[in-house]
Amino acid sequence: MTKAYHLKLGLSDEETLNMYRYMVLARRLDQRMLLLNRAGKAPFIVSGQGQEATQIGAGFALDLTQDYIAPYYRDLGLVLVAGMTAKEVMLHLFAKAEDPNSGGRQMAGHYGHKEKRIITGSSPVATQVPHAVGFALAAKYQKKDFVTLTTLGDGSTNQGDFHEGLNFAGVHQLPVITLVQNNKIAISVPFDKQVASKNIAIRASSYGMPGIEVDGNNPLEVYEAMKTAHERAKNGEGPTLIEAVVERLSAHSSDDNQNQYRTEEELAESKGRDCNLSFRNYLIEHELLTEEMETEMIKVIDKEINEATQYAEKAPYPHIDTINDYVYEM
Amino acid sequence: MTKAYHLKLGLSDEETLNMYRYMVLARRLDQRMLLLNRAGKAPFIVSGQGQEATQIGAGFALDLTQDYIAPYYRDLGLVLVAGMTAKEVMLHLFAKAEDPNSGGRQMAGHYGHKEKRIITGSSPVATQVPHAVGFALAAKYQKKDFVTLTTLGDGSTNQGDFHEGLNFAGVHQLPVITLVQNNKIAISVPFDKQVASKNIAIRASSYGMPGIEVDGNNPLEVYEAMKTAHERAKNGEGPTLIEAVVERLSAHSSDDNQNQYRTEEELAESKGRDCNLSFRNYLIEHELLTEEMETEMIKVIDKEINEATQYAEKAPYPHIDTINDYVYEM
Amino acid sequence: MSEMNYLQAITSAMDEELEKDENVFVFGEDVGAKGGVFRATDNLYDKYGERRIIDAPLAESGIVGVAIGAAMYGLRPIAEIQFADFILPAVNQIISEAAKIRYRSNNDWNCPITIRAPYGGGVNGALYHSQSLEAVFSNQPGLKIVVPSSPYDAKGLLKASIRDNDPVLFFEHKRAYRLISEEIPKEDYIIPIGEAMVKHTGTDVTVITYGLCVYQTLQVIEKLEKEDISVHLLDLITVYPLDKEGIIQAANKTGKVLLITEDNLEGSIISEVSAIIAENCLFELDAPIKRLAGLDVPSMPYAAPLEKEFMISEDKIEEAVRELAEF
Amino acid sequence: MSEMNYLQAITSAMDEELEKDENVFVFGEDVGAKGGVFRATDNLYDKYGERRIIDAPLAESGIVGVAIGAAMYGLRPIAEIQFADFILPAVNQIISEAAKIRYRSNNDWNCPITIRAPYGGGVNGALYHSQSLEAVFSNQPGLKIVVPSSPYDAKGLLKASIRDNDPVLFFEHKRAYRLISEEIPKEDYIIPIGEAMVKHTGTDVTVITYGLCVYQTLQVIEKLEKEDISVHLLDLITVYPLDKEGIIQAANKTGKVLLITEDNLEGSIISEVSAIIAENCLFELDAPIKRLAGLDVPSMPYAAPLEKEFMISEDKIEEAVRELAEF
Ligand SMILES: Cc1ncc(C[n+]2csc(CCOP(=O)(O)OP(=O)(O)O)c2C)c(N)n1
Ligand SMILES: Cc1ncc(C[n+]2csc(CCOP(=O)(O)OP(=O)(O)O)c2C)c(N)n1
Ligand SMILES: [Mg+2]
Ligand SMILES: [Mg+2]
Repeated sequence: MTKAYHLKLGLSDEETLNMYRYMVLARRLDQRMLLLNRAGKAPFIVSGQGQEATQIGAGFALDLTQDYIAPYYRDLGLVLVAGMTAKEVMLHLFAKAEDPNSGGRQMAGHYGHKEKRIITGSSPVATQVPHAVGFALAAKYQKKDFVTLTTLGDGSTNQGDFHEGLNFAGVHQLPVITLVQNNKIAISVPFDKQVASKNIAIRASSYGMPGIEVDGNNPLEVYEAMKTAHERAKNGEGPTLIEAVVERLSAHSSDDNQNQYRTEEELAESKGRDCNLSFRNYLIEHELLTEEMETEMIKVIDKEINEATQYAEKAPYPHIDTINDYVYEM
Repeated sequence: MTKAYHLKLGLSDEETLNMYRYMVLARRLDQRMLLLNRAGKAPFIVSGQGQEATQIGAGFALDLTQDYIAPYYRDLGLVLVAGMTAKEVMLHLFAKAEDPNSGGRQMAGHYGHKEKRIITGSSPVATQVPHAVGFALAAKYQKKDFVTLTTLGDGSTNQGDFHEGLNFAGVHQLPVITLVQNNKIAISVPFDKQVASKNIAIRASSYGMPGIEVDGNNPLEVYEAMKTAHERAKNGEGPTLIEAVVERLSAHSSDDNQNQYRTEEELAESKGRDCNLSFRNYLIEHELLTEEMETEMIKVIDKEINEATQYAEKAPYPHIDTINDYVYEM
Repeated sequence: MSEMNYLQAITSAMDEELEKDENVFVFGEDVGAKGGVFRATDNLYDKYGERRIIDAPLAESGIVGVAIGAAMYGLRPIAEIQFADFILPAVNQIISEAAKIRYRSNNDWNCPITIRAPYGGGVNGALYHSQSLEAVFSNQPGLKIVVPSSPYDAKGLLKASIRDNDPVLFFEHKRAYRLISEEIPKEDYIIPIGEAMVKHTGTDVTVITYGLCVYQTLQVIEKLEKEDISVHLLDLITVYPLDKEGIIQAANKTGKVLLITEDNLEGSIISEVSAIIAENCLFELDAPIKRLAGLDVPSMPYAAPLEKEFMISEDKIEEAVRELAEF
Repeated sequence: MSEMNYLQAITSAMDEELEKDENVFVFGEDVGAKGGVFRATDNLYDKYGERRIIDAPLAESGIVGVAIGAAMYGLRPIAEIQFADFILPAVNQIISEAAKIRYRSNNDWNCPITIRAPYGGGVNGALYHSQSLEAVFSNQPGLKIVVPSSPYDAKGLLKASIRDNDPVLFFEHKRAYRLISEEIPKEDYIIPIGEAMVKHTGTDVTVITYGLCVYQTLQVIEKLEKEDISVHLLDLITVYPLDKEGIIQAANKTGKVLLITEDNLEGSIISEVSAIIAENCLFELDAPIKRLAGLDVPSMPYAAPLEKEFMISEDKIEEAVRELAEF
């Protein structure tokens, strides 16, 4: 029998199982947030369902003691790996004072946490790409060997900031990894009406860096590509563009209804490629996971989510007297 | 003896000679404008010396009865082919009321002439790229078969507007040709500090269109690539990106001193690749041009330039009472 | 006549102009099959097809730039920016290009583009889905900026914008979309750009404002009338360039002026309104020119109590009017 | 002390801050070997090398965006925009990002970036090398906008900007670069951001302005003093957010206020100044608040007579002061 893929990559059984645990946590947290939204308790959520494998595979390839990430709004899985807790996510969802991302100032999905080296993000897409490149410039400037990872969607690669940021990274061969989560749609606009190139990876050739397309439904494939890119970055060999082809299992956001623009077949097909299911099968096949283990895992996760929800729901909003704080340094 | 290149391309001897006549006109007009600047008669000029072959080769491939061009500031050669006269250029240089480009409102090199289908341009680089794409969209929308040509410099391909414009052209397969005049420098910043890709043509792969690199010192090579692109555009086969590698024989503009950042060797090498000289040799070699013919040609051209200069110098400035005109439709 | 809300009025203006003029087309993110994230282009894709209702790639500078090109050629693009907050990547195309095309070419070229953008707060939109962005563009001759306050106005103004031969930024208040309804005539009509409109005549206090704040002020007026506080209300409608004459007349009418905007105070549209009054009506004024505006913080936070704290409300307007009336 | 022009003062401020703080670096188009198109970074490349004086690709949004990233990390970038006119492609990074980073992260992150940009006309720059762009940004809490009027101020303010822990837009008037010289102390000094400065005390008329217009007004003051017209001159220095107290005091000083900007009139910085005065000083005013500004055309044309017609001049200032004095 050939060696299992994860072992070939140098991932222990335990680490691999831990990947899955994060995927389940991200999925169930996301589902809970959607429920809370439907129950009228949270005005907005933007879901990452179907993109967990990519986000968590990528996160596992980082050196979390020093690397920086500039995530995008679907990156629940990634920020969890980076150290954000379910409680912090829920505090953010409910816009409570204790929310470490924004103190209740930003909509759900707008991450930022300096202590965990999560760079604060905004809503206009792709602005984080030059920021990540700026962090990479700082690494080179200060001769440090941390790596910066930024992520964005396929549609967002059409923004000028993607082009300008990556060109700079290429000219200066900076230690930055750009991970495009290609779910083949941007709100309602499908890939072929959105992106003129045959895929996203090929855009790397405009920037003098390798461009790698991977199956984003497989966290191990993403991990592998990320590890290579991470090595390159650390060794001063410059930036990498990775395209992970993923599924968007839910609507664009809680404000969207994807039946307006996607057929039932398309949605069913997408569901058939659910990364959590396929990775679960992999783990079972390789005897890393049993039904009992999973039941236990889910129990622990749900407890965490329940506690997080309860805590965050009860937590106070920021006081209105704080509204003028921190426009400038105080 | 094999057939001469221009004949293979279907260009008659006369047309080929006419190309050269435009190259000489553009060169001598440019030189005169520089002299006028040095003499304190014109505050600013941006020179196109070294890029005539590309501009004129490109212009000859157009259908001037219907095609549109969105040129950039160095495109003296191109706008001459499009029908602008030396007199009009001089009126523009001196910012006189009769200037058809802007009525004396814009700096030299900011072309625009609706009757001749030259789209009005501005100073911020690359903004004309989406405009040209918009004209191409209009062609498709109205089922007309005109083609739109836009040009820009190598450095300017780093702007977001280049990326966003070309992506749209690629998605909709629009009849637009983007001609990058790569003189391997942007003011003082050399290509390798400016552009991360190995050349400009490869950037076409980001936009689902062919990217062609040609020797921009040879007007026939540019003509050939342009003709192919023009055919494709007319046949509904979509956009093309052409990179013409050219020389910038003069400083960036009359405000610049290139000795600050270019070595003497570099400048001498560049001079050695003067397109007007090499094309002259080609014509002499193929017995299309004699010294006498050239002397006569220059005489006629210089007369035109002299008359244009005299006329434009004497022409009145726009009246100050017109300063508020045409902010909006009147 | 038929009852329409602000959003339907906008859709029907586009529908009628698309019907009337083959050169009109709609261009923006998700405007096609989805009908726009606010459904402003609902059904237009089915009716006019993908040639005329064009889903754009996610690239605002490209959207505006391509639309400018098409407009220079002679088409009449209606470009939709999904949220006004996302107009910022297109600022260069709007200010350097659209605004200056006629002037720089000495009238040789022009740019008949309409850019629609949903703006404003009170919709749980937080920092990046709530902003008022009109002030960013209100120092740019060559542009016109229109902000309708009612369905009737929205329809007539959008039609006027589409037919205008110069670029128009058309800001639509998101909260107004479904909040405000009224009867709209079936016949074609336009409302001229550039003219402020008196929306209520009164004698004690003049309120000058635009957008959703007009609606909010009208509610307050109704209430205060019962107490014999009489308010004169001017709706600016076109916030750039401003209707100077209309402003001067309205200010002189009562001598007590309250200016309102949902935008941050400093550097907002109402600053210019105040300057016009201070230049022209000084000796008619009985009280300092009062301004009521959003807070000078980057934009309204997400947390409900903070959003409320930021937003203009009927209570805040009422209090400000009373203060002036008693001055 | 040594005599320096405005440009040299700026170069020397950067030089000293580069020397003092290893985290300071310069980033922009042609700032390296060429030393900048205006030579503001002259010799810095030779002195500090390509690690700290970085030639950027031609992409303003990228320049500002990359600098923002480096600033969030903890470096102190000085980004140069070659001409203020070309800051427009970077508006999204400046307004959506730099201005909002501290607020949106509830003080977790901050963005100590300085963006230098040469602005202003009277240099044969035509529409796209002459503009005053400060008003585009003067409605954005989180930003600071500084416009120095003299070499001494320029040096002290640029140093303060570089050391500031929030984003600062630093607009330098191109015509001032070589026009204005003065003695500059050898010692390190800074001038605080946010405070307007009285540049001349007087009793008849208050002039409030900034940038090159301060210099022009000083020339006029000298002339008018001989005729016993006494002018009080306030230099705004920080045009956003404005020094309200300083403005109110200066307006009250004489009760006759002339506001000057080289920018287009409508929606300019002086509109806000006027609104502040109209809100706070109404009963101290002896004359309407007068504004002198560039014309409301897209920008100044190239043809010399038209550029002159657009520009603020000493003659225009003198006439306006006289009118007010006689009011
Ligand atoms: C500059 C800008 N324009 C528009 C939007 C509105 N918007 C939010 S997400 C989105 C689609 C993004 O698609 P993609 O990049 O493919 O990412 P996905 O959501 O599919 O993960 C749009 C248009 C925005 N946030 N920013
Ligand atoms: C947006 C913008 N930024 C900066 C400038 C100033 N500028 C004018 S030309 C130029 C260099 C252009 O280089 P390239 O595109 O290679 O064209 P070339 O001049 O070499 O033909 C620069 C930086 C500008 N015009 N527009
Ligand atoms: Mg997508
Ligand atoms: Mg070049």
